[in-house]
Amino acid sequence: MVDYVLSLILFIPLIGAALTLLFTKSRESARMVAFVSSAISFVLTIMIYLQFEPGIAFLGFQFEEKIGWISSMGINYQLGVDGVSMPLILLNAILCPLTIVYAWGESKLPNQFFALILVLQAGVFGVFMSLDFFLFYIFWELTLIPLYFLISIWGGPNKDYAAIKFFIYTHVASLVMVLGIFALYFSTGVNTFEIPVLLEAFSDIVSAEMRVGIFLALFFGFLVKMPTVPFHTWLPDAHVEAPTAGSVLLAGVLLKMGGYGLFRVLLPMMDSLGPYRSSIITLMAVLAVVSILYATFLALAQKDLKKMVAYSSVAHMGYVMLGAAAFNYMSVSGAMFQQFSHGLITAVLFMSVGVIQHSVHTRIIPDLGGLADRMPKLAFLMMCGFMASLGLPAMSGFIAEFMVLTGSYLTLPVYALLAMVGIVATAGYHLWAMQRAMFGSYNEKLGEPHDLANFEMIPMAILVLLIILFGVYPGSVMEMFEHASKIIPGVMI
Amino acid sequence: MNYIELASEFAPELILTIGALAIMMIGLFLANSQKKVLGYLATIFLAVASLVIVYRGIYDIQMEGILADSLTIDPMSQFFKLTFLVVSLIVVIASIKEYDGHSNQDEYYTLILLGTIGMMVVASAIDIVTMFIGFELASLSTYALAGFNKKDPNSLEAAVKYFIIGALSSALLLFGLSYIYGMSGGLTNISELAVFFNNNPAVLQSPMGIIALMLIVAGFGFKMALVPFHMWAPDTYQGAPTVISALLAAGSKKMAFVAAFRILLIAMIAIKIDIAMVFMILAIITMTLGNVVALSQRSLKRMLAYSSVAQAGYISMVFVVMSPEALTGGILYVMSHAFMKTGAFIAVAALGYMLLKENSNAKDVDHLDNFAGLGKRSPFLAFSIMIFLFALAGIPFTAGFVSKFILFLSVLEGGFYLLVIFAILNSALSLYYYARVVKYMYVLPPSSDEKLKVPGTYAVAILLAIIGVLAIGIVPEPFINWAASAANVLGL
Amino acid sequence: MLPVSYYLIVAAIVFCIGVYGVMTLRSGIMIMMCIELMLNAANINLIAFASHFSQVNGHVFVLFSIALAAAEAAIGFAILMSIFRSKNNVNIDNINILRW
Amino acid sequence: MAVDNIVYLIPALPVLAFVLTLAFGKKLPSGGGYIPILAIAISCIISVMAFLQIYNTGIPIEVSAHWFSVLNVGILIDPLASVMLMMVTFVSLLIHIYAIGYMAHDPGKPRYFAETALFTAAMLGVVLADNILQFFIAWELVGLCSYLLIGFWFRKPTAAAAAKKAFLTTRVGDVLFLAGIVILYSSMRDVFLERFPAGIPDGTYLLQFSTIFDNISHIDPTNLTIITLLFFGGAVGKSGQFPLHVWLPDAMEGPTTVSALIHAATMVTAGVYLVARTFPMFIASPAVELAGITIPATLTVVAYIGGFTALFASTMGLVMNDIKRVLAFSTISQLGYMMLALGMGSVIGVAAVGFAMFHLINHAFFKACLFLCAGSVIHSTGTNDLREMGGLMSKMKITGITMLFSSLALAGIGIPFLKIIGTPIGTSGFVSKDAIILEGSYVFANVTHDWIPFAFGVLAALLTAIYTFRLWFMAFTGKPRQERHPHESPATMTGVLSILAVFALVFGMLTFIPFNIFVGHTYDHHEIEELAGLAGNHVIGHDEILDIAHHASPIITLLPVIVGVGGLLLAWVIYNRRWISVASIGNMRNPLFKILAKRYYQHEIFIELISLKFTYGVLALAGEFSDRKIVDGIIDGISSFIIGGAEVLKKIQTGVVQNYATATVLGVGLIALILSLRWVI
Repeated sequence: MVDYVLSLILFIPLIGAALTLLFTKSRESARMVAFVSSAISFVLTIMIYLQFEPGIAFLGFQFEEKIGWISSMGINYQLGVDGVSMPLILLNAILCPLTIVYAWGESKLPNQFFALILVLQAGVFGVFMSLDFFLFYIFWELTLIPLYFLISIWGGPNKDYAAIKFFIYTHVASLVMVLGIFALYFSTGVNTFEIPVLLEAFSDIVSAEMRVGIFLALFFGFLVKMPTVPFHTWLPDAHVEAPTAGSVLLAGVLLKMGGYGLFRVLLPMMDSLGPYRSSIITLMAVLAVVSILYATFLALAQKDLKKMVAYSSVAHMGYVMLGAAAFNYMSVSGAMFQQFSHGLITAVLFMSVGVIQHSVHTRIIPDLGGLADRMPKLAFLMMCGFMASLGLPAMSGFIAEFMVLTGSYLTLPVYALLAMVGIVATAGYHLWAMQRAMFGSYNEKLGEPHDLANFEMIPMAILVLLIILFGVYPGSVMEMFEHASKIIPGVMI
Repeated sequence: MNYIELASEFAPELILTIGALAIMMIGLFLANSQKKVLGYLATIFLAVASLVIVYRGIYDIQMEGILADSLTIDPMSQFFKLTFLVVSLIVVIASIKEYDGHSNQDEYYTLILLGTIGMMVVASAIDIVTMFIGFELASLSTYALAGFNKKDPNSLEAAVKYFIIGALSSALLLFGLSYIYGMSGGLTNISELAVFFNNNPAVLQSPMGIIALMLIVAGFGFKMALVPFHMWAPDTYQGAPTVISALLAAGSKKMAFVAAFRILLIAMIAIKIDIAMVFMILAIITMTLGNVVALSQRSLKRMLAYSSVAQAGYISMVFVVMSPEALTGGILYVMSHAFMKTGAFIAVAALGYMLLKENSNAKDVDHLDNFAGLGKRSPFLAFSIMIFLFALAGIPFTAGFVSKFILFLSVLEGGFYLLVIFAILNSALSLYYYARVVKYMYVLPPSSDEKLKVPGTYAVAILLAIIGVLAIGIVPEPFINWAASAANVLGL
Repeated sequence: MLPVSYYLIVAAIVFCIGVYGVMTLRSGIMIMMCIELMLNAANINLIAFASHFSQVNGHVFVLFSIALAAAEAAIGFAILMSIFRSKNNVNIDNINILRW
Repeated sequence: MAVDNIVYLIPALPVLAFVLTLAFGKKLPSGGGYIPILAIAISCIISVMAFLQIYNTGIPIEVSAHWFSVLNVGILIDPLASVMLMMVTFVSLLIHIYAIGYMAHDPGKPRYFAETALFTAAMLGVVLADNILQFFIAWELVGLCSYLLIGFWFRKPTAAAAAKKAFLTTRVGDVLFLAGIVILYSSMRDVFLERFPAGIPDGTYLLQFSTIFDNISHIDPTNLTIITLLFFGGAVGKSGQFPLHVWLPDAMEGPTTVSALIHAATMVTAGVYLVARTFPMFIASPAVELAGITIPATLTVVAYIGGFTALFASTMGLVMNDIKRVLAFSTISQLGYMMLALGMGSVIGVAAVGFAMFHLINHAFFKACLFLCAGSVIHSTGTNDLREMGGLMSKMKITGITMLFSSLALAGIGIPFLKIIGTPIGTSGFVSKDAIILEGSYVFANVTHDWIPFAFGVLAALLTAIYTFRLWFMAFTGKPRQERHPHESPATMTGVLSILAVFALVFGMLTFIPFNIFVGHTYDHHEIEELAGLAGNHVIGHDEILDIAHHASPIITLLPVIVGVGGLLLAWVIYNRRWISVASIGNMRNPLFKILAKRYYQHEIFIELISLKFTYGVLALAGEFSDRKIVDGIIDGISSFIIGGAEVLKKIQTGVVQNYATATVLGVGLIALILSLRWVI
C-alpha cells in the first residue's frame, strides 16, 4: 500500500466527490460521505508524515510514484513529497475535513457543495505532490473550477463579478506560468517535464536572458496566486463573495500554492540567475514589503470584516515573499512556516467571520458591536485567531514572522526593518475591528444571535489548539522546513 | 494497379458513394415516417467507412500517386479522413431524431455523405485540380444543407450568405490556382510544384506569385473562417440547422486546413516567410476578434461560431511556426476541436429539440436564457455542455487542453513570443464567455422545473463526442503520435 | 498568336468586374452572375496557360470548373428560389436578420 | 539540587491554573479563584527556595533545552531574577487573594482569574527567561493579558478603547524591541561566524543571555548602541516612559486589582527589568555616529528619558480627579525614577541596577497597596472621582491608615542623616528614592558635572509628595461629599492591605544593604568595568560612591526630604486646610492648569492626529482609494474595455452579405499590405 499511498491520498477525495455528487440524496449522507473520505485522506497523510525523513538531499523525494503517461513528450504521472511539500500536504489534510465539519449545516445543494470541496482538496493535494510540470499545471488549473463554482453558486450578492474575476485573473497568471514551463522545457532540451530534472537542467541553459525570462514567467504565475500587490485585487473580491468554506480553503490552502511554487521551483533556480540575481531579489523584496505595508493599511481602511481578513492574508503572504527573497535558510524556512501557520490562522478568522455573518447577517464592522456579550465562545476563539494573526508570540504566526524577519535582516536589512513597520498597523486593524465588532455595548438592532454551534466550534477550537501547539513547539514541521531550505542550492546557511 | 486494388485503396470513399446513392434510391420507396431507417443506414455506412480506414492503418501507411498522381494515402489523409468520418457519424446520429419524419431525409443523408466524400477527397488530394473538385463537392453539399430548413428564414439566410461568400471564395481560390498553374509552367501536382518553386523561388516572389498567394489565402481563409474572411461564419452557424453547424465547424472547416497544409506548406514552402507574415497577422486578429466578439453574444450558436473563429486563429499559428511540433499540435487541435465543437453544437441542438418539443413556437432556442438552470433540468446535457466548453477553453483533462498545450509549446519553442502571448491572453479571455454559459446552467434558477429528457440518439452522439474529448485529454499519447506521424508527411 | 499576357489581362479585368459586382449589386441573381464572371476569368487564365504550354491539364481543369460552376449555379438558384418564395424578391441586401 | 528540577513549575503552575480556571471556573465557587491562588502560592514557595539556594551557594540556577532551529528555551535564576521572582509571585498572590473579595460580585470572575493566572505565568516567563527571544515572547504575552484585563469590562466602550490603546502603544515599543532582537541576532551571528568560519557549532544559542554577555565586546559598537536603543524603545513602551506613556492612565479602565498587579507592581516594571537584565549591553553601548548624526550613549538616553518622565508624569498627576489616574501618573513617574537610576550606570556601574531594582520592589509594594486601597475606596463608594469622596477616614479606618503609610512611602518621607548600620531610616520609598537621588544622580552629577538628572529627580520628588497627599487628603479628610454610606471592605481585602502597608513601611529599611549586595552579584564587577570602558566610561567603585555621597553638602542630602515634606505640607495647606482656594488655581482659564488637565494634548496628538487623521484618514484611505480606483481600476478598466470593445466590434457584422464580400476583398487587400511590408522592410 505504501507504494501508492500518495495516489490514495490524492484520489480518495476525488472518489468521495464522485460518490457525494452522484449517490447522496440527503444532506446527512452527503456530508458524512464527504467527511469520511477527507478523513481517510487525513489518516493516510498522518501515516506518511510519521514515516517521512526530513532533509535527505536536494530534490530527494519520498514515496515517489512514477507511471509513464505521454512518453513522447516526456510527461509522466509522477508524485512524491519532500520537506517543502509534506507539511503543506498535512495542512491541506487538516483543513479540509475541518472545513467540511464547519459546513455541516450547509443546506443549499449539499451534495454538490461537499463534492466541490473534495475536488478542491484533491486539486491542492495534486499540486503539492506533482513532480511533473504537466501534472502540476493540471492540478493547478483544476483547483480553479471548484472554487469558481463555490463562489458563483453559494456566494454573496456580487458573486458573478467576483467569481469570474477570480477565474480569469488567476487563469491568466497560470497561463503565463505555463509559458515559463514551456520555455523551461524546450530550452533545457531534456525532453521531459519532470520537475527535478528540469530544475537541475535549468543552470545548463546558455542564455542568461532566457533563464531570467523563464524565472519571471513562473514568478508571475505564483505572484498572482499568493497574491502579491499589485496583483492581489481578485482576492478581496473573491473572499467577500465566497461562502465561508470557500474562503477558508482559498486563503488556507489555495494561496499556499503560490508560495509552494516559489519554494519548489523558483528558489532552486535562484542560484543560476547569474548577473540578474540581485535585481530579482530586489524585485521580490520590494514586492514583499509593498505587499506587507500596503495591504496592512488597506486592511485598516476596510469596513467589511471579511475584506479586512482578506487583506490581512495579502499582508501575511508578503512575509512569505520576503522570506523567499532573503534567500537564507532561516528566512526561507520561516517563510515556509509562515505558509503553514497562516493556513491555520486564516481559517479561524474566516470561520469566525462566517459565524458572524450567519448569525447577525452582516459583516460590516460599524454595524456590529458588543457581540462578545451574546457570543462569548465566538469571542474567545476569534480573539485567539486575531491574536495569532497579529503575530502574538506563543502562536504559530510569531514563530514564522520572527524567522522571516530575523532571516531577512541578515541579507536584506532595510527591507526587513521596513516590513516591521507594518507590525503596529497590523495590530491596529485587528484590535480596532475587535473593539468595534465584539466589544462595547451590544447593538440591539442585530437581533438575538446564537453562539457557536458545536459543529462550528469544534473545528475552530481544533485550529486554535493547533496554532498554539505549533506556536509553542514548531517541532517536526519546522524541522522539515529547515532541512528542506538548507539544501536549496545557493541558499545562505 | 488494377481496379480491384484501386477500389480497395479507396474503399471508404466508395462505401460512402454507394451509401449516398443507395440512400437516395431507397428513400424513393419509403414513406416519410419510415425514412428514419435511412439515418441508421447512413450511420452504418459511415461507421463501416471509419472502420475500414482504421483497418487499413493510420500510422505508417504511405501510398503516393494513385490515379494519375492526383491522390495519396498517408497518415495525414487518414487522420483527416477519420476526423471527417467521425464528425459526420456524430452529426448523422444526432440528426436521426432531429429530422425524424421529415420528407427530405433521403436527400439530407445523401448530402451529408457526399459532403463527407468531398472532404475526404481533399484530405487525399495531391493535385490542385482534384483538390479543388473535392473542395467544391464538400461546399456544394453543405450549401444545400445549410438551407435545409426551407421554411425557416434563418436557415435560408444562413444558406444564402454561406453560398455567396463561398462561391466568391471559390472563385478567388480558382483564380489563384490558375496563376499557380501558369507560373509553374503547367504543373498541378503538389510535389512537382514544390520542386519547381524550390528551384525557382523568384517566380513565387513575382507580383503574380504574390497575387496567387493572396487569393489562395483568401480562398482558404473563407473556409477556415479567418478574420476578415469569417463574416459568413457567425451568421451561417447561427442560422443553419444546428447539427449542420456542427458539420460546418468541425468538418468542412478542417478540410480547408488539410488543403492549406498541402498547398501552402508543401507546394509554396519556397515563400514561407511571406506565408508566416501573413498568417501571423491573420492569426492574431482572428483569435482576438473571435474571442472579443464572442463575449458579447447571447445566442449560444453564434457564440460557438465566434469561438470557432478564434480556434481557427490558434490553429493557423501553425502556418507561422511551421515546425513539425507545431504541426503536430495543430493537427491534434483539428481533431480535438472537431470533437469539442461537434459535441457542443449537438448538445445545443438537443436542447433546441427538447425546447421545441415542449413549445413548438419557441424562438431563439439557443439563446443563453434558455440555458438557465439546465443543470437542474437536464444534468446530463448540462454536464456535457460544460465539458465541451471547458475543453474549448483549454481546461485540463480535456482534448482542448492537450492540444493547446502542445500547440502553444511549439509556438513558444519557435520563438514567436508575441504570438504566443496573444494566444494565451485570448485563451484566458475565452474562459469568460465559456464560464458564463456554465454559470447560466448551474447558478441561475431554471425557468421551469420540468425535467428535460435527452432523446437517445442525441445522447449517443453527445457521448461519442465526450469520449473523444476525454480520450484525447486523458490518454493523449496515441493521438499525439498519430498527429506527429501525420505531420511528418509534410516533411518540414 | 497573341501573347499570353493579353489573355491574362482580359481575365483580370473580367475578374475585377465580377468582384465589383459582388460587392455592389443587390439582386442575388446578379451577384451569382458576377461570380460566374470570376470563375470564367479563372477559366480564361487556365485555358490561356494550357494552350501556351501546349498542355492538356488546364483544359481538364477548365472542364471540371465549368461543371462545378453549373452545379454551383443550380444550388444557388435553388436557394434563391426558396428566398423568392418567402420574400417575393431576391434582393439579398435586406436579408439581415442574422447579424451582430 | 532539588530546586533546579522543579523551577519550571514556577511558570507552569499558573499556566495550569489558567487552563483549569478557564475550563471549570464557572462551576467552582468564587469563579475558581482558589486555583490560581494555590498555584501561585506554590510558585511563590519554590521561588523562595530558589532564592535561598542562590543566596547560599552564590551560583545561579540555569536550565536550558533546545527549542527549534537556532533557539532554545531555558530558565535563568540569578540574583536579579530571583528578587523579581519573589516579588512577582508574592504580590500576585496577595492581589489574587484580595480579588476574591473585590471581584466577588462580578459575573466574569472565572474569566478574570483565568486571565490573571495567565498573566502571572507570562510575567514569570519574563523574569525567568534565559534568552532574549523567550523574554520577548513572555513580554508580549503579558501585553496580551494586560489588553484582556484592561478590557475586562468590555461592554464599556471606554474600556475597550483603553485596552486597544494600551496594546497598540506598547506594540510600538515591542516592534522596536523585536527589531533590536533581530539586529542582535545578526550581530551575534557575525561574531560567531568570524570565530567559526565553518559554521556555528550546534548547541550554540545566539540569543541566550550568557552567550550574548560573553561576546558583547566583539559586537560592532554602532550595532550595539542601536540594539540597546531599540531594546530601550521596548522598555519605554512597556514601562510607560515618555513618549509612549499615554496608554497607562487609560489602562485604569480595568478592575483596580488589575491596575495594582499589572499596571503598578509587575508588568510595567518589565521595561526596567529588561534594561537591568541586559545591563551589560547597555553599559557597553557608546555614543556613536551614524550617517552623520551623533547618537548618544544608550545609558544617557535612559537617564534623560527616565528623569524627564519622572517629572513630566508627576505634573499631570497634580490635576487628575480620578483616583486611579493619579496613581497611574505616579506609576509612570516612579518608573521614570527607576530608569533614571539605571541611567546612572555609566558612572556608578552595577550599583545602578541595585538601586533601580530596589526601587522597583519597594514601588511594587507601596503602589500595589495604594491601588488596592483605592480599590477598596472605589469598592465602597462606587466612584473613582476624588471630588465626590472625602471624610472616608471615619468609615474606612484600615484602608485610610494603610493608604497613609503607602502614601508616605510614595512621597519618600523619612529621617535624613540617621543611618543604622548604613541603612537609612524611613519608609521604603524614602530609602530607595534617596539612594537614587543621592547615591545615583548626585554622584553622577558630581562625576560628570551633568546636573540635569539630579534636577529632574528632585523636582519630581516635590510634585510626587504634593499629588500623593492631595489624593489622600481629598479622599480621607474633610467632609463627606457623597450620599452613599461607605463601609470598610472585607477581611480578605483589608488583610492584604495591611500586609502590603507593612512592607511599604519597613521593607526598605530592613533589606537595603543585603539587597544591593545580593543583586550586585548578578554581574561581575570587573566585567562591567571593562564593558563600561568599551563605551569610554569609567565606573567608580562602591566605596567611592558612598564617599562622594557622604561628602555631599547637607543641603543636597536634605533636599529629598525637604521636598517630600514640603510637598506634604503644601498639599495639607491646599486640600485639607483649604487656605488656598482650589478653584482659583484649578480652572480652565489657568493655561497651566488647562494644559495639565488636557494632559499636554497627548490624546489629541496621538489619537486624533496620528492614529485617526494620519494612519486611518491619510494612509489607509489613500490606500483604499488607490486599490479600488487605480490597482483594481486598471483591471476592471481592461475588462470593461474588452467587453465594450466586443459591443462595438460585433457591429462590424452588419448582416448584409455584400458587406461581407467587401470585407473579403478588403482582406485580400490586407494580405497585399502585409506582403508589401516585406518589401518596405
